[in-house]
Amino acid sequence: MFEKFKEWFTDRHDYAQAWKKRTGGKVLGYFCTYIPEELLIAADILPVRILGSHQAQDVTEPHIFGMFCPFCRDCLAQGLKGRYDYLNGIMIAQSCLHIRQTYNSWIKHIPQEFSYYLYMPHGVQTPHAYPYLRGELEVFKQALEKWIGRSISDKDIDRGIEVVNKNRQLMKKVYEYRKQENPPLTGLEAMYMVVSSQMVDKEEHNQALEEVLKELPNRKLERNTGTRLMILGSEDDDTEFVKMVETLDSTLVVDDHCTGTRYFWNEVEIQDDRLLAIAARYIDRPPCPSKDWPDRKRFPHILQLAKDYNVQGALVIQQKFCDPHELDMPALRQMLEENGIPTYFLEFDVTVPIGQFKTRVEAFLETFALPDLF
Amino acid sequence: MITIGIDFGAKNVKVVILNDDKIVARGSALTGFDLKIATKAASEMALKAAELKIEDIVHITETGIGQGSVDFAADSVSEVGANAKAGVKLLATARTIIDVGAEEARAVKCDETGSMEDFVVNERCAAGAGAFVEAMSRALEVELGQMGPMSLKATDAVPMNAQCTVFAESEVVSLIHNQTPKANIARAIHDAIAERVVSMVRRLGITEAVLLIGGLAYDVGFVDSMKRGLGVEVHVPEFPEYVSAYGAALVAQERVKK
Amino acid sequence: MTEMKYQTKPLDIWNEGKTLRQQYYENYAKAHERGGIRWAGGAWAYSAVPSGLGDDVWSLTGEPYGASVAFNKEFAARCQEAIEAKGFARDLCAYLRNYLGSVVLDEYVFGGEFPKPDFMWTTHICCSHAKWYQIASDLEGGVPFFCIDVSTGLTEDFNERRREYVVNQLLDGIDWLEKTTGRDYDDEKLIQAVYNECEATSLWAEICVLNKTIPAPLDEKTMYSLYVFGTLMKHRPEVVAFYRKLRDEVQDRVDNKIAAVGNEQRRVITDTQPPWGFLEVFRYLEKHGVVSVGSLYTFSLIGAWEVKKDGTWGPKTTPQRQGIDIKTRKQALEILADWTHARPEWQHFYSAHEKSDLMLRIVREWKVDGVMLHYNRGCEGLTLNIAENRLAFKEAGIPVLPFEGNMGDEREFDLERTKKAVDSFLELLGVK
Amino acid sequence: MKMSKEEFWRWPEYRHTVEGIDPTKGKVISGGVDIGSVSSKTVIMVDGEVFAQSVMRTGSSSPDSAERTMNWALENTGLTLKDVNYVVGTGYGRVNIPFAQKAITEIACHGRGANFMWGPTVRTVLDMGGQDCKAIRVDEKGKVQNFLMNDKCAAGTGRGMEVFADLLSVPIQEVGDRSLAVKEEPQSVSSTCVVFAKSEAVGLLRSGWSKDEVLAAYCQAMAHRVVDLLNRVGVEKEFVITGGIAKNIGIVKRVEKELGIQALKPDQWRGDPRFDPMLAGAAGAALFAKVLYERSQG
Repeated sequence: MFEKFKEWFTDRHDYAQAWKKRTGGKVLGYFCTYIPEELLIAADILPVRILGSHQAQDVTEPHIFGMFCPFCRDCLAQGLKGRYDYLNGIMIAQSCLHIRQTYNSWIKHIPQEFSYYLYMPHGVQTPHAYPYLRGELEVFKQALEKWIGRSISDKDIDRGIEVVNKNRQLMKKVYEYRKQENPPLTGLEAMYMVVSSQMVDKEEHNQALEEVLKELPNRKLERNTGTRLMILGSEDDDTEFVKMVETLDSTLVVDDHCTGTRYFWNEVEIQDDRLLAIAARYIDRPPCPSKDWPDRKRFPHILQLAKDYNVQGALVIQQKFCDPHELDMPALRQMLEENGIPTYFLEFDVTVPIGQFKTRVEAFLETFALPDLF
Repeated sequence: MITIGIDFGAKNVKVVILNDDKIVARGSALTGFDLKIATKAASEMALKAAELKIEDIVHITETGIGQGSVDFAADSVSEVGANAKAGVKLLATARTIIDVGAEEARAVKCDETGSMEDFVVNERCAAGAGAFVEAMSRALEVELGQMGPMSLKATDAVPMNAQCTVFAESEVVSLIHNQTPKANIARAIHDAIAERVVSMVRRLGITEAVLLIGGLAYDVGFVDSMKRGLGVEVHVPEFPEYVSAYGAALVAQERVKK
Repeated sequence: MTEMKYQTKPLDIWNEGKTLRQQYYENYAKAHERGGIRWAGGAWAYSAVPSGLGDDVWSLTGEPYGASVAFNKEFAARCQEAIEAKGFARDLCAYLRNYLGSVVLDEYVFGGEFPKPDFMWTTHICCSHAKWYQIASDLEGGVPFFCIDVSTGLTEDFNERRREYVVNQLLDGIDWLEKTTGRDYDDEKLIQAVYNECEATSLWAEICVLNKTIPAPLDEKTMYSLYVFGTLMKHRPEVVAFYRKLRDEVQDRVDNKIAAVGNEQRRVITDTQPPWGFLEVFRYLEKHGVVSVGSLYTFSLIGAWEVKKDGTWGPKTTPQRQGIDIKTRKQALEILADWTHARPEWQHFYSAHEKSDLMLRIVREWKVDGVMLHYNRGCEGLTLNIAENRLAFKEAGIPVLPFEGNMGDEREFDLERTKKAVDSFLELLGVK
Repeated sequence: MKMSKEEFWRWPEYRHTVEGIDPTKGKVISGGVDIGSVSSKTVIMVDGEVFAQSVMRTGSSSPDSAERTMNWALENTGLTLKDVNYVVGTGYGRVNIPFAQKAITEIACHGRGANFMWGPTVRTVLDMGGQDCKAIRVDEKGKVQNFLMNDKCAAGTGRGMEVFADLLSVPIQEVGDRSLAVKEEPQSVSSTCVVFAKSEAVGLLRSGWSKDEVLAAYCQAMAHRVVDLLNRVGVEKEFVITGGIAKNIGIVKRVEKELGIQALKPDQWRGDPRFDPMLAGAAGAALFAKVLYERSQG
């Protein structure tokens, strides 16, 4: 039932090139999920999130200092190895320093027809962020129009908003099923679903979601749900790790990843000023920690997720050297543990040593699930 | 004119005696206990082989020593400086000389006269290249000399984390426990080091011809991994671990002529 | 080593600088005893703005405090272990760990307990900035904390709308300051602070320009202890006076050919904050007649620059010299925002080649032979794009030596390894 | 040209049978097999008392190592594998031990084993193995309350020590004592990671530091890394150290000094000097095996 998503996830490059041939449209690679997808769809562009390949590589050291996160180096390696040569353009919505460096090296060494650095504000808790981002989206829209050689009408934008909002609603409905005592889908399948949405045509993705929602009610998995876990932290599209965790008599029932709920949790609320509506959606969405100040808005949101999906424990992962998440980590773990949710911390690299991590996760599960042998 | 070059490696002290442009003797001793003893042992070994006495030596230059004690020799030269000088002597077309020892790895770019144009040293996360192979040979219960030949018999390339030797070690342990064939593990180990060394050389830029020196150049598996990683032919001179000492001896001659 | 070519003389103003710095840290610690108030924030905070609350308002800027902790190796190790025991990662900003460790230990590096600020006032441009004071606020029992988002891009992009975003936050900030401290805000004091800040930062650039001369009147390791006042209180009159006096003394050294390094034969520049242990490497370089004449970091972390009519880099013309008479609060904030967002040291947050071009300009105009890039594990903000900067120097044929270290956590600086790399670099410069 | 290579990294393997226990009289014979990244250990218990044990180097195949260490433990005890009612496997290679009925992680086993070896007052267990180190908090029954394992930069403690001993040509058993033979503690080398510490320490050797000072600097760096882990999990008395590195007095003393807490010595409670801290994991596994067997008999 989720094979389609897995296929899109695995053959992302083939899909994008086939889409180009089929539609004659432009494909735009992007970093970080604060980019306004609504406008790109309005311009008939296929937005494709650039992710790593989880393979050791030796091409990025001349460009990025080794102590920057493995994710930003892995992403740059894909560009330098020519795996994204089919992209017509590339953009970034400003968030953390590390991925910004990947964008800087990319535009310097891999020629692009179109490149754009969107000054997404960090001050998402000041009211002045709304008019500011609205202004930035206006400038971005003009740059898009110049690139595609036509204007983007309000009707186009409404269609863009409608398609992306629908995708968000449908994915949220699928996530609802994960609240059940024995969820009819695994954490791995959910990851394939959400991440594939970041790299394929949203209308096709919506159709696939509709079909899944038809079959989910009567789907029964021949596996023991076991311990209900939540997974939080930095960018994480490591399906190998998630697969391993769910072989240890446990299930990942919910997450707070930008490859998960943070990507689709809130919708654009329709209003006349379309750009302001889009700006508000990205300012009010569950924030990346680099923007979560002066107050920590993430924590009550995460606690609510943990309660709604009645989570028993939390795996808190982080890309090595990832400052935004490292800075939130102590307070986040304390908050969860004070609310009765034990946590275990893991540091990710470009490849994850499954042997060692299996021991750590298994031992974590033993602390509250081991039969009484004492 | 007879000069001596001394190279203080992490594991071994190497000595080369040069008569004009002919290497007359080589000597080596475990750095182990004490630098003075090790240097004396290595020099005596070389002098005996060349049937010479210390008095016959016109000038001694060392390399590999920090700015600390320079009391064995008249002066010192950096390893990359020595490698550049020796590299072009061993292979006239050599323009990139890569030196991988027990602890450190470095590379130098030079012109046809052997003068240095640029150099790189391994990043901290990539330290311990040579020692890593030895530690892993114990884990695989394979004799160190066999690690290279075995890795050439690999049937599959197992990718391994390239950023840190310690973590690569723990991944090897996982491969052992998943019964991955030894040949494939041996290759994964060599590829892991080669990736880090190639990563460093890319900072320098790869200008042919490439010469690989240092203790690990004996390991045919590592040389093969380096060829695949760099994508160019990799030349290995005779006695690769003596090249820095040979370079120091050459520099000693230049300094006397000046 | 190499023979002396120029006359050298220590700086007369040196001790005056030391006392000025001691006073700064004492003023903060004793603020309450003297009936004043105190705030903590980043060195890049709009430090001129809290001055409107009165003349008895003292600050403690985090990064220079982190550097002072790092200088005391034993105390720094205790701070780092204290904050790491609370679960904070070892690869976080070293200044942040030193500061927060000092708070957790409740020990002020200059003696006594850690003086708790009345409020926190900072800006956010690097990932650690806002979170630093969000965490400090928790650790110190909930100190009120206000932070302004200044991540608005390159100077050339700082248009009307982006400036309004910053100025609106500053205006909200002033209302917040009044509410938090219960004091009325005096726009006159703000205006005077803006004039001071513009003059002080322009003066520092003027001093750096004097280092274009051969021989260089100042060496970079001395400049570290001089530019620091710009990171403490660039809005204070004492700093303006100090920099005026320093400018005159350096001008005098130039006129009388007094060199920082008597045997100067090669000139280099560096980049990012140095590990304290690196001062020994500077001395080693000087033995070989190699002097560091500065860096984009020492020049423009606080210096204000503009391209002059003749196309070279010089001090930014102050509002005073442009004959601007600041009347209102909003006008003062707009001028301060334009002045602050023109800082060269902020460009690399958005573009790799902007910084490379700035550094190549310094190599040209300061007649530099080689560059030493500190791949600083303690500060990801300033090492952003550093590898691309290195490539730019290689393409321009300029010898460049990257070396690894950490400006605030000496456990990560291997002096022996660095000295060996420096030896090879000196061979490359044809000095050894 | 390679001189006869004395292997400085090799440590002594051994087996042992406890006198005065007759296994045939026992109701339950349970086994614990701990296949670590560097060493493989087996403990055979009769009704929860240690009867036989073996410690050896892990080979390149874990099922092999498991069989060899189990057979060596059983050697001339009169028992064969069939006589062992229940076996629990632990450690890296726990998943492919053919004759183990259940696999439990080394964290739970070291927690239980430490409780068995040093008694119910133990609250904090530091297990420093070949590849990873673990800081474990246990209750009075030895049940794990909370634990932390090293992050990447602190991995390779045991193996790192072997490589270091070999690099400096110092027999591994002597590293601890020699590292304490220094007049005063040298200035610490980087403790960010064992590889940095090693390359930095070797660099110091070449710039004139004495052998003992370099060993002291390395042990100190490793102790820092481990204390950092302990502080994060929070140390509560009584504190014990298990795993191979527990035998390196150079590390143990420095960890104790920095923590300000003394670790209970192995012989302090059981009065039996042969209770090797390396066997804590295998002992814990054998105790779990006994309970699991009794539970399976209903």
